[in-house]
Amino acid sequence: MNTDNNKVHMDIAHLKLLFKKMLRIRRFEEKCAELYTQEKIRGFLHLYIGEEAVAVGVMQALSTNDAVFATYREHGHALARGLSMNKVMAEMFGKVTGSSRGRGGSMHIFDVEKRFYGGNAIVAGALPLAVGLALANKMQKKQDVVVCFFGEGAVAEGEFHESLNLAQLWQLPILFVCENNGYAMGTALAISESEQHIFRKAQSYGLKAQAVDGMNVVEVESAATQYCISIKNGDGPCLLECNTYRFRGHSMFDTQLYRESEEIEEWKSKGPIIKLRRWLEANGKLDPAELKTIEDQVEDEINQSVEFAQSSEVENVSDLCFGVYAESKN
Amino acid sequence: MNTDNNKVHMDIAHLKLLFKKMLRIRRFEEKCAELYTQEKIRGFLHLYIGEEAVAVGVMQALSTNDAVFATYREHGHALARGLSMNKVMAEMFGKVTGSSRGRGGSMHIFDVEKRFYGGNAIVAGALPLAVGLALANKMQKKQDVVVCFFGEGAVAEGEFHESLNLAQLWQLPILFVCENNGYAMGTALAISESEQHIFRKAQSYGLKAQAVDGMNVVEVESAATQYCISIKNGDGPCLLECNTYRFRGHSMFDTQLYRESEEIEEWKSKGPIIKLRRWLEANGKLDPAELKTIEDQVEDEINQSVEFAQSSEVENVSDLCFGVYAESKN
Amino acid sequence: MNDQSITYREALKTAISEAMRSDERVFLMGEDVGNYGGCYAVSKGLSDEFGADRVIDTPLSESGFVGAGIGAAMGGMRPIVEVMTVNFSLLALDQIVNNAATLRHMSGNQIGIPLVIRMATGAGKQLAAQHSHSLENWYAHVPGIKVLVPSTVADARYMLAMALADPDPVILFEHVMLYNESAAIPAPKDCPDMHQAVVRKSGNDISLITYGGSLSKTLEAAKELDSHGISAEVIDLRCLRPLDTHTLYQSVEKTHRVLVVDEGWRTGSLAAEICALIAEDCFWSLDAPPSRICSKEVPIPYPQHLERAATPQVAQVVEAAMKLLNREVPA
Amino acid sequence: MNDQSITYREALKTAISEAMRSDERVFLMGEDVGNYGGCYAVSKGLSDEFGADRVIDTPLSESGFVGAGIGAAMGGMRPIVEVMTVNFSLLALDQIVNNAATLRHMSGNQIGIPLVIRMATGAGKQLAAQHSHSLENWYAHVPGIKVLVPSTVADARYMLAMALADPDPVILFEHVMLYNESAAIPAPKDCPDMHQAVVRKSGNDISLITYGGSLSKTLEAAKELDSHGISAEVIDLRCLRPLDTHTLYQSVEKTHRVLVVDEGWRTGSLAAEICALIAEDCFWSLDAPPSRICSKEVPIPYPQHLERAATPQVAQVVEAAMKLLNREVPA
Ligand SMILES: Cc1ncc(C[n+]2csc(CCOP(=O)(O)OP(=O)(O)O)c2C)c(N)n1
Ligand SMILES: Cc1ncc(C[n+]2csc(CCOP(=O)(O)OP(=O)(O)O)c2C)c(N)n1
Ligand SMILES: [Mg+2]
Ligand SMILES: [Mg+2]
Repeated sequence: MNTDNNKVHMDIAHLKLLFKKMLRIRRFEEKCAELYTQEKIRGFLHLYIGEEAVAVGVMQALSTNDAVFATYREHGHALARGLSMNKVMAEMFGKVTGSSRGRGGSMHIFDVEKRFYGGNAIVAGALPLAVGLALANKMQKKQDVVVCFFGEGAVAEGEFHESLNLAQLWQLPILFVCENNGYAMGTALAISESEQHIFRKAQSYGLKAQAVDGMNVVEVESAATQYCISIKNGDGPCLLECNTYRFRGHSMFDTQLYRESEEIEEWKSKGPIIKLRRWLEANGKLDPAELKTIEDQVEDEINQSVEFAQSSEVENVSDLCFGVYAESKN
Repeated sequence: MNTDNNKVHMDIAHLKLLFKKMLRIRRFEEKCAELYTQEKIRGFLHLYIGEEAVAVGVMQALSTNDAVFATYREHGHALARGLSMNKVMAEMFGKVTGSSRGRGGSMHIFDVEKRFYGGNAIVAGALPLAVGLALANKMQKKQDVVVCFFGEGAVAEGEFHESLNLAQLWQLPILFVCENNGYAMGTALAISESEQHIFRKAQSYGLKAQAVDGMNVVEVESAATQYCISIKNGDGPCLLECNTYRFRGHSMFDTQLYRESEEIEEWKSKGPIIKLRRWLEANGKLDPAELKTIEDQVEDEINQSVEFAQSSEVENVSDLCFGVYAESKN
Repeated sequence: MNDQSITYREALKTAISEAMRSDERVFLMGEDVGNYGGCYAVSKGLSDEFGADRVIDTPLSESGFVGAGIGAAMGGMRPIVEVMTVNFSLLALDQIVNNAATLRHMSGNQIGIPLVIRMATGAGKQLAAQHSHSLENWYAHVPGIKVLVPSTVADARYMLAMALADPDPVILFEHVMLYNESAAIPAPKDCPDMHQAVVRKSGNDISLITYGGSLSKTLEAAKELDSHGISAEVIDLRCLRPLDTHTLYQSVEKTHRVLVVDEGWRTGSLAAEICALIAEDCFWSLDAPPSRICSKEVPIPYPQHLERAATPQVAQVVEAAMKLLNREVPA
Repeated sequence: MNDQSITYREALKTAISEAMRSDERVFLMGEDVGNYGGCYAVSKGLSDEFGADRVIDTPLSESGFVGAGIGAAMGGMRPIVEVMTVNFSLLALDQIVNNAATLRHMSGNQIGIPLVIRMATGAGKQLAAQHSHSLENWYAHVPGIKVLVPSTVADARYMLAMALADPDPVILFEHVMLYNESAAIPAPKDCPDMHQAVVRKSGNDISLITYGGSLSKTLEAAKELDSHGISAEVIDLRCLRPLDTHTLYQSVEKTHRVLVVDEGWRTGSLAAEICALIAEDCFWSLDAPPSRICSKEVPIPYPQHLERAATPQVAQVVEAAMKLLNREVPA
């Protein structure tokens, strides 16, 4: 993607890239769901299916030195940020070759080289951290942006409030991305917020903020790009509210009593991947052969990652306490 | 004070009552400062001097069954709410005749009969409690209002955010009163809030909110009265921002390096007591004799309270653990 | 009462609905207790019976809604507040410690907080370092609150009512590995008072003291010890604050040896308190050092083999007990 | 170094300014550390020297700014975060326990948090139940962090630099009654490593183990015991996590008796951990039960006589020590 006079130009190649990135996440997660039922992946597994446009769109706007904080629903973010799929899959398996040596599992994927700071399973727990990293950047006169993803459920936590105030007060280089999928577990937004427009809440702290269609990857990318430019420009923090939906349950345990299947189906028909695919197809830019090639490439990568994870070793029990402190036995 | 068609009518007698109530707090606190230097009162002592119009104005709007939560700067609130001065003074002395049997001291004055729920020394710590009491009222279909006082410093805490959201979401009968005296200890509002109009912050949650001149007791009373009517009417929570100033340091330890004495002097000249006295005098409603009578009555009451506190007993050491649990030795 | 088996989860639900039916001041509040049915499905269906006004889904605001629970208790209600897990309760700890635990004393006994806070605790579900910890000992440290740990289905069934009848704040811990356990329920009169520790198996050679998720492991270890000819007494603390030292001391006076099994991290664990108490008060009865099996000092890791290695296991208990009795440990 | 006396407060300030001068990554952040000069006046004047960008006055947002300190440490800075008192630190506990303490392990050793958090602790100033508690033991329970307690002016002067040099998060507790204490400062090389416990007075009859605000009381008690012909050894723990058990055990092997003095509430106190450790590991050396003097289990009350009664005092230490030695306690 090129930006010119703060305007975003999308060409077909770029759109296809976005499509492939989203598809890669979708297929990866579908595989994870399968592996979960096979008990290869354990613990909690929170699928990002339906929300891929948010991670993919936002990550497009970032440079190598920008940093990312995410939630427990972060496989998509990790992949979009460029972590190796092998490492991510191995982490899901709890293997020593995983991105966190298997210690973290699906909720705690880290890759400091990619400036991917997890993977936080305390709702709103990463916001203050992201503020702090942005403060460090500012103090060190770095232009890098810190992006912090969180769900709309996190907005009710005191940490949201404290973090937005600090970020704006100190004019920090941070982009807050609210993934508004309408539910926090089984709690609909109307039950958790008196003001349901999250971007308006952010505006009340003085942040630049807007809501976008989180099912439209192009819209997400271009809004994130504008904001990152503004942030790097020193114009202070921003918040992007991405309206989206998760097609699956909150985690693999969720029986989804709290919503109607019609609602799910309706959102599915507006999904980010199908939307872009249809547009490309309708405009004659994606033929079945090419689609097949993409699907095959994605499938290959996923199969390889499963193979890699399966065949990897687990950490030795004798190294249980590795990494509790810096000096712990390596 | 009478209210009629939601309009407040003030007559001279009422104004004099307000004047006396404020003066009573002022003189009480001046005495406390003196007693503190004599080491009769220990611990922290946070004087309310300069802010009397807020407590007095708001309390006027309340009925017997309404409940009050305050901060560590709450002697004024306690007196305005109608606690016996003897009990309050004895509490400052740590005597068993004090409102909290001396256990709490200046920061923890309680009187459940007066529905005065303290006295909380964790900044913003009382807000969730007040929300809970309002919830109990609502669940029990009581029309009573819960009033919660806090400083503008408390607004940055996550508890402010969580409490306002809950109150509005659940449409609770609660009046938040922000005593905006411009400083949290030595931290000026501009250093602590990106949005410095507290009432606007409240509006962003959907609360009815406004700012008033906290040095004008009439203005405070009438705004609080309107809000209490609205709340009792079932129209949801409100927030009243009272702009005021503390003439003394944060506590008796404060050397006040963070502000200029000119600023203090300027505010003093706009003080709530002098303002009302001048108005009464200018309109020929308060002659020196009457003023002297009021001053004398107040002084008498204070002297008696000191006498009472001095001559009271302290709790037996053997009763140290009284009141830790309900069944603890009485 | 019949003797059909029910699960720990169902026992809790029965207790909650019973309380709500019999006392209209009782209500349930917490994240996802209503529409979702509770993160561990304890309250599934309750909102159908009692409505959203008495089974209140709160926003993600632990400090706010726990504080609101305290305030509601001050206002005459009898709230049951669910915090999903003890890990998240840190966000509400200020409200619990600085308000719930202090208000009665600080107000000179004017204010009571008849509040019950339920939370899940413990490891075993591979939920890693932000979802698996056991901090019951922290709560047991705080004067002004009481701490209960139902470790059997029967206690899950009856302890809540006792907690609700208490005039002070009670924290109730539910170990995540217990929810699916099932058992038949005794008559209410057979459930000991909530303040009492209970001898779950009597024995003469060593006292194994435990609570919560470690009880079943400890009982299993006791069984194995039996097969080695060692008669272990197993005590379930049930109430971590106040501690029923009488029952503990009685056991130690009989067995002269004690091993505490506790899923908390070792340093500063509740097990340390038990060992310290026994060392202090039963010193002359002891024939061996008071000992403990706790979790390793590591944030609980995700993979199953490491999670197991981090937390107390049956084999460790057996081995430690045998060592204390100077028996050779079988390979 | 000269041997002029300075106060504990000045020692801390010197340590902070020295660190800030020598390493531009170091900064100080907290409520009122700048314009006000610190609630206990530790940082008075520092903002004049270093400016508001390195002596950052934060809003009242404990969770927010402690979390921001963690994030800043991740970002290459060396933050010193001041939380006014341990009582308020409950608001930041989630950040400390669930982030600072876990991130290194949870990320497979990728992330380090070289962060120092300073906080005041303890009673003695009649600040009542929301300002007077001691929760050092809670922090000492948590793997992933370290806990230091400078109880002398020299330690106040030198421990901060050691804490800042540590690659992991360190919590530093300053007892409120120490700020005005003064003493001459030794040369830096004479300050033992932060992980070491130190024998503050050697003796043969009993080991008195303590830390923080209780050290001076314990030393006073030891002096009084001397006058009764009892030679007490006084050990200052200094580092509550990890514990220097070696020094403790050495002392107990010599004296065979131990009394722990700890201002925390008794149940689940750090003193319990010390007693448990010693009971477990030095059992056969002990000639008397390991014992402890702690605070009474009550939210600290305001009046002076009750505050004193609630917290450990010299006379109690003397009496308990004499009892452990079977000496008659003088009336
Ligand atoms: C502090 C805290 N409270 C509760 C939970 C349990 N929990 C995990 S995810 C979740 C819902 C969060 O919803 P949202 O922020 O909207 O993110 P989403 O899952 O929809 O992506 C809850 C309640 C938690 N992990 N942390
Ligand atoms: C949670 C918490 N943090 C810090 C403190 C220390 N403290 C006491 S009062 C205060 C300033 C509060 O300012 P504000 O809310 O404006 O009230 P004011 O004192 O001006 O009336 C601070 C920082 C505290 N008591 N509680
Ligand atoms: Mg959501
Ligand atoms: Mg203020």
